Parts: sequence; structure tokens; C-alpha cells
Amino acid sequence: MNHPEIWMLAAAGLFGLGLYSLIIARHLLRQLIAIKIMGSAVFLVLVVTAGLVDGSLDGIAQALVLTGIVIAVAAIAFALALVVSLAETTGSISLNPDDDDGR
Amino acid sequence: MSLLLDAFAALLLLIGAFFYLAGTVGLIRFPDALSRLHALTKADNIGLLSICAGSALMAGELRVALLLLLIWLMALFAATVSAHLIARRSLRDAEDSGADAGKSPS
Amino acid sequence: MVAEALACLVLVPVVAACLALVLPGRWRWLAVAAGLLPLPLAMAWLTGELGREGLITVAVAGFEAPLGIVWRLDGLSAVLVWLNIIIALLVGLHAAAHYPADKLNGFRFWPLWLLLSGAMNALLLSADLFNLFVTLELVTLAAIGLLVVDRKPQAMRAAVRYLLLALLGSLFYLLGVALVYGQTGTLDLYQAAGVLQPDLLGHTALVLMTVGLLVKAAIFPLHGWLPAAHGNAPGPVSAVLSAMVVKVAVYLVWRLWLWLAGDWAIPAGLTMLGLLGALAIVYGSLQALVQQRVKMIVAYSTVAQLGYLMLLFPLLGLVAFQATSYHLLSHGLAKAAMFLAAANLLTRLGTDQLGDLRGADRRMPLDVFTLALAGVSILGLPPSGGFIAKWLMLQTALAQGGWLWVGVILVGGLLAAAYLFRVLAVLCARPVACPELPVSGKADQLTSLVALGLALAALAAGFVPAPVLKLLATAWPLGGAP
Amino acid sequence: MVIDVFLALGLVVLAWQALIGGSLFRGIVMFIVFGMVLTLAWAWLGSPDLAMAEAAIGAGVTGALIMIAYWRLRRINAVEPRDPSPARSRLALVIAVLATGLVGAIGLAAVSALTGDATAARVMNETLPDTGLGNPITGVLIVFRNLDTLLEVAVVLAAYIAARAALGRESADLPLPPAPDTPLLTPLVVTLAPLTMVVAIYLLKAGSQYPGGAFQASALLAALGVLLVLTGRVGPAAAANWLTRAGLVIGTLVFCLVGLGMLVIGAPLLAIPGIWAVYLIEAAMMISIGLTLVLLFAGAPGLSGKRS
Repeated sequence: MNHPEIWMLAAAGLFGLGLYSLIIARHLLRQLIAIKIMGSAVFLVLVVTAGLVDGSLDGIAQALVLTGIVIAVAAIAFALALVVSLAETTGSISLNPDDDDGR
Repeated sequence: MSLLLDAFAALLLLIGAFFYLAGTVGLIRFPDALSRLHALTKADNIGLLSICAGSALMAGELRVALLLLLIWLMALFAATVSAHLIARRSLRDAEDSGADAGKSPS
Repeated sequence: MVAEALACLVLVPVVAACLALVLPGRWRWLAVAAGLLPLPLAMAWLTGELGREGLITVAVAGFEAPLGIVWRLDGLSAVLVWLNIIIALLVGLHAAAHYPADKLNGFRFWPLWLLLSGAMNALLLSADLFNLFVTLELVTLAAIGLLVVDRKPQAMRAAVRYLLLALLGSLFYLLGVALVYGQTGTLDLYQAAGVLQPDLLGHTALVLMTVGLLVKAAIFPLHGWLPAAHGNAPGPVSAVLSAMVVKVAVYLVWRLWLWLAGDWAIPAGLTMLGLLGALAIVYGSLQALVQQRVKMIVAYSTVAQLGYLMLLFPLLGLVAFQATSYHLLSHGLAKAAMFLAAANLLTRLGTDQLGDLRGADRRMPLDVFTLALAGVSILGLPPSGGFIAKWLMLQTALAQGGWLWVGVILVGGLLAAAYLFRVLAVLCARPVACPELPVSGKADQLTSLVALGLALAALAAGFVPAPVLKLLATAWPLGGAP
Repeated sequence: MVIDVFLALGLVVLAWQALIGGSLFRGIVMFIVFGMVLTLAWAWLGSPDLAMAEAAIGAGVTGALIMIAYWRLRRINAVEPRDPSPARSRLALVIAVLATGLVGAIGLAAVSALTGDATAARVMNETLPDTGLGNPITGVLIVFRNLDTLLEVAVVLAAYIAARAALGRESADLPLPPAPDTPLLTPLVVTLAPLTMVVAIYLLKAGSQYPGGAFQASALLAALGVLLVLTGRVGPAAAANWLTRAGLVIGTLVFCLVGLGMLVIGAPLLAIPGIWAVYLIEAAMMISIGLTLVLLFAGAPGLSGKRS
């Protein structure tokens, strides 16, 4: 890892792109992909800012990211089930801000 | 001797890279799904073989060479089946829509 | 023994959740009971120990920080663990009437319920920033799973929004944690507190984690997801969401600002957080005033009452800490009671539209009484836990000359009176318009009694505040009042 | 330097392609390619464990899950949402640019302040030899910070139950693509199935000393399961039989019981008594996580021998 700055810039770009898409996208699948990509950006920051210890990547940071990847897939899997179920019951695959309080 | 081996290995790697490049250019430039598959599967399998052979020469160990051979065989197998599936699918789609056979489904 | 008791709080519900998933039919009741009933015993023992020691720490797996994860039980977490256990047990009793463990919907409900209470205990005990992230994710997934257990379309829509925002909040939190780890080389909150510098990076990390948690805590203006989620969830789930799930996020914000960044003295940030709380109180109360459904009114009331918890930051001091923590406790009990009573109205009368509920007190006197009783605590009328909390808050604000905060607390009380009396006035109005009741069974009586019990507990908190306040005082990190 | 820039730029461009404009299907494909490039990035940065996890879980399983959800949504024929209004995207652009700037600035500040003196990691490197493990990541996950891992397995379990709650009905009528009827699939599956299992068990065992471990192994098993479901070898079942349910919880249960068992004999909670316990816990986790991911893909409570 010779050029951590490059990776930080990439992480910043991924985070910003993800956030932009999360706000403007209406399709829930696209929003979930956006969250997943933002997650990858955060993982990059976690590993790169932890730095090197004795010449190799910080093992604890790597383990945390591994945990994070598994948690992310679990959360996404549940979210996808929720989206499919929402589409089945309401026929809609986006969050319309107008019709979800009240009845 | 080792210099000769290294040079030969490097040559194999270069040949592999060239085949990959050819395959990728084919993927981008060819007009329909079937000819793209043709470019991709043929060129890439030769490319992978050549790169595996080059790496095996560089490693200089029989165990590693066997592993690389196994990798190539697995990749060959997977590429065969997936290319077959994609080709069938694109033919079916073409028949369903009544368009020219082999047009890309997307 | 300490390690055993702490392990019991976290691992016993998790093991019970696994068993509830594997065991057939009626045996699942046994798993549920085995997962919840030992908790108060373990906690009672731990509270005694805490009274002697003042602070309990255990290195999980035998590795001290910074390598391992440390569990740390102080007065504040003890009070919240107690609240969690009471809610898990009593609201669980209410849920047992609707989700029999040997039926299919109970098969889905109980494992999630057990995982949620175990995860909440794990969160309250943990002193490790990354472990807190994992527990937060577990709390979120289990809570949202419970939210959609009835598959109501509105609940599902609310759940998707809640999940997206909660995941986004987690990302911000984790980004802050990454910065703290990069700067300090440790994930232990209390170790990092000594090392993290109040420079640009330290402040940014604090702000990122706070923003992430405020989304999960639904603090104004990030509250958008809360009313739909809490208002459309099944009754017991609404109760636990309002009483505990949003509170633990506020609890973490307290931990970050008062324990991690305790010595930094950031008046602008503290005032800012207080202002958010003040806006939440006013906005939530006004919204509650115009809602047409009882559960939505109670849900917006939660938005408002969460605001009081943020007043700890500008008031900052031992008494304010005791007051807001006490508010957290008594509001948890009262709000759970209210949601359960409202759920009883909804299930038995088939509606919770205010317009259709005229004269509901004739049909369901006990539940309307519970609503009124819990309202006493929410309003902060004596004698109730809410009164003690708001009285102490007012005292501190007056002593500091913080007239803004005094005004907000008073206005919040008046508005709360307005929206609660509006509900009660309709419920007790004549002539009776609400539908006839079917014959009530034992289960209905049980659900009403559980709600009443929680409301009485909130009231009782007004009579014996001294031991709890004393316990809380032992946890205060910053010394006497400024 | 060149490779750093190439990979980093590739990630950003692929994320752009996955997220902005274009059809959703194209976006999903680009997202999977993004995962592949991120795999290369982790490998290049020096973390083979993360590379493997990203390839198998981040790109592979996640991609398969998103693809099948997309396919199901098309079948349900839900209303496709409209494009956002320009006013909303302008505000979003401002927010996104601010977020990019913030993350970039703090990221650069953080790496410029790097001391190479991460206390926790240093202590870990000193303590690792005592455990008999050679792979620090396995050491952290199973021995030093195993409470995280325990709760993480519980998260996976919670995701399964919550997904069942969201999908409702105890039946297996969530659609799956029809299995292709081609003579080539049988030899492929017959070869791959045993091979994948051998590789998964090897990864699990090697994980104690070299890159690998339970998570990567479980993702391999999940990939195999997805293949079996897609080729019709294994079908969704209307109910989870006791074996499936036991498989779902065995990871959490074994972990908890080993941890509590240590407490009974006087050791600290969740202390790991030896290398055999590491293998035991990892094998249980591998089964649970792999099975859960396959069930989440099939969208069914259980699995049956053959698709009907």
C-alpha cells in the first residue's frame, strides 16, 4: 500500500456517487446498490486509515471489514426480500413520500 | 538456462495478454451475441492457457504447474457451459421475436 | 459470578431464539420462557453488585482492550437494561396473546423478539465502538423484521424506508468509527477517550457518528421515518420500538458526547443538539395535535418526547443527567403502556381513527383509563416518573438561567396536554359512536391488564425516585454541576 | 502507482456506471463488475482475505441476490418509478459534492497523520502466536473479538427470520427462473459440487494459518447452493424441516454453547480452549451462513431434493 491518498480519493468518489444515487434514484434496487457501494467506500477508509503494522495491513481492521461484508450481505438480503414483498402487496417498487402515513 | 526459461515464460505471458486483448476487442467490436461469444471464448481460453503455462514456468514447481492446469481446465469447462447457455438463450430470443438469428438480446 | 450474570443477559436470549426456531410446537413456549425469565434475576444480582462496586467491567474472551471487547455496566446502562427487561417481559406478555409461539406467526415473532432483547442488552453493555455497530445492526434487523410480521402494506412501506435510513445511519457511524480507530489505534470507547485529540479529525469523527445515530434515534429533522413505522407496527412492536429501540441510539449519542468527548468542552455543538431537541419537542407536539389516528398521535408524541432527551446537552450537569435519564425510563414505561392500550382499541374495535372512537370508554374502560394514566406521566403531572424528570429539568434550566429551555419544557408540556386531552375528550364523548364489542376473552383481559401494569409502573416511578437517581449519579462522568 | 490509479479510477467509473443513468439491468451487471474490481483492489492493497470475501460474498452472492430480486420484480410487473425532478437532483448534487469533499478531506488528513502505530494491531501481533493460529484475521474473528463474530452470525440468522416474516406465507411459490434443459449442465454440476465442497473445507482448514476461513467457505457453499437451485437440482420447499432449521441455528448455537461452556469450567466467557474449538465453531458457522444465504436466494422457508 504505497499510495493511500489515491484510495482515499476513490473512497470519497464512491461515497459521493452512492449518496447522490441514493437521493435521486426512485427504484429501490438502485438505492440498495447505492448503499452497498457507499459501504465499500467506508470499508476502504477503515482499512487504509488503519495503515500498516510491521509491514502488513492492520489485521484488526481487515477482520472488522470482513465482519462488515457479511453483515452487509445479510442486511441487503433482508432488504431485497422486503422490496419483493412490498411489490407483491402494493405493486410499487419505490417509496412515494405522499402515501405512507395515515391509511 | 534460467534466463532462457524466463524469456520463454515472458513470451508466453505476452502471447496470453495478446489473446486477451484480441478477445476483448472482439467483444466490443463484433455486431451480435454469437460472434462476440466466438471471440471471447476462443481467444480467452488460449490466452488463459498461455498465461498459466508462463506462470508455471516461472514458478518452476510441478505442484504449482498441476494446480494451474487444474485452474485452466475448470475455466475451460465453465466457459464452455456458460457460452453454450448464452448462445442457446440468444437463439431462442431471436426465434421468439422473429428477428435475425444471433442478434444481441439486449 | 459477574461474568455469568452478564453472559446471561446477552447469550441466554440468543440461545433461546435458536431453540425457539428449532423446537416443535408447544416446546417453543418453553424456549421463550427460558430466554426471558432468567434476565430479571441476573440483573437483580448485578444491581446489588453494582451498588457495592460502582462499576462492573468484564473482558469478553479474556482479552482486555485494545485487543478484545470489554463489557462495562454502570448506573446508566443498568437503568436501561432494567427498562429493556421490563419491556421485554411485560410487552412480551401482551404479545403472547396475539402471537402464540406454537402458531406460525409466533414462530416468526418470538425468535426476533428474543434476538432483539439480547441485542439490546449487548448494546447497553458494550464499550467497544465496532461491537456497538454490530449490535446496532442486529437491533435494526430484528426490529424491522418484527415491524413487518403482520405484512400490512403501510407497515412494509414504512419498514423499507426505516431500513434504508438505518443502513445509511450505520454507514455514517462506521465512517466515524474508522476515523477514531485510525487516530487512536483502539476501538474501546473509554481508551479512545483518553487518546482522541479534539482536532479537526476528532471532531469530524464525532459529528459523523452522531449524525448516523441521530438518524436511528429519529431526532428532528431526521425523524421522517418514525411516525409511519411506529404508527403502523403491530402493537407490542410499536411499544418496544418507541420505548427502547430509538432510545438506545440517543443513549449512544450521550456516551459519545459525554464520555468519549467529555473533556473537549464544545459549547456550540451542545447548544446545537439542544436546539434540535427543542425543535423536536415543538414540531412533534404540533404534529400530534393534528393527527387523526390514535397510534399516529402516540407516534408523534414519541418524536416530541425524544427531544427532551437532547436537552441534556445544553443543560449539562449531574441533575440534568439524572432528569433526562429518568425521563428516558418513565417515558419508556408510559409510552409502552400507551401503545399497548391503543393497540387494544385497534384490535378490539377494528379502528383507531379518532372520529370512530367516540365513547370508547363505555366499551373498553380499562384501556381508556390506561391511556389517561400513562398520559399523566407523559404530561409530567405529579405524582409520576415524568413529573420527577421534568421538574428536575426545569429546576436545572432555571438555576442556569436558560430561559429558552425553560420555555421549551413548558410549551412542550402544554402541547402534550392539548393532544392528550383531545384524544381523551373524544374517547369519553357522548353519544357513543364506536362499534359494539365482541365478547371478550381471557386474552383480551390480559392484554388490558399488561398495559395498565406498565402505566402504573410509570406512575410508581414518581414515588420512589431516590434509589434510581442515586444509581444514576454514580455513572455521571463530568463531576458536579457547572 | 499506475496500478493504484488504474484500479481506483476503475472503481469510481464502474460505480458511476452502476448508479447513474442507464437501465437497471445494466446497473446491476456493472455493480457485479465493480465487485470484481474491488476484489482486485483488496488483493493489490495486500489483503487476500478481503479479496476472497469480496469476490465470493460482496460481488458473487450479493450480485446473485440482487439479480434474482430484479427478475422477480419483473415477473410481479410492479410499476416502474418515474425519473426524479431536476430540482431534486440539483439539491442531491450539492449534497453529494459536499459529502465527497468531506470524505476526501478527512481521508487525506487521516492518511497524512498515519503513524504506523496502531496499538490494538500491535498487541494482536504479539498475542497471536499464543493461540496457535497463523492467520491474524482468523485470530481476531474467532479468538480475540469473537463477540463481534457471534453477534454477526446472529445478524445473519435475524436476516433470515426477518425475510421470512416479510415474505409471509409458509409456502414456496416465490418464482425462480426455469432450469435450462441442456445436456451440458449435468456434467458441470456433477463435477463442481464435490469440488466446491472440497475447496470450502480446505479454505476452512487453511484459514487458521493462511488466508481463508469460515466466511469465504460459507460463501462458496452458498454459491454451490445457488447453482443447484438454478439448475433445478434443489428446489424450494414449503416448510423448513428440522434438519434445515438445525442447520440455520447451528452456527449461533455452537458458538454460544462453547462460550458458555468455558464459563462453567472457570475460564473467561467465550474464551477459546484450543484450535479444535476454532475448527468446530468455524465449521458450524460455515454451515449456517451458507445455508441461510441459499434460502434467502431461493426465497423459501426450506429446500427439497428436486424442483417440482
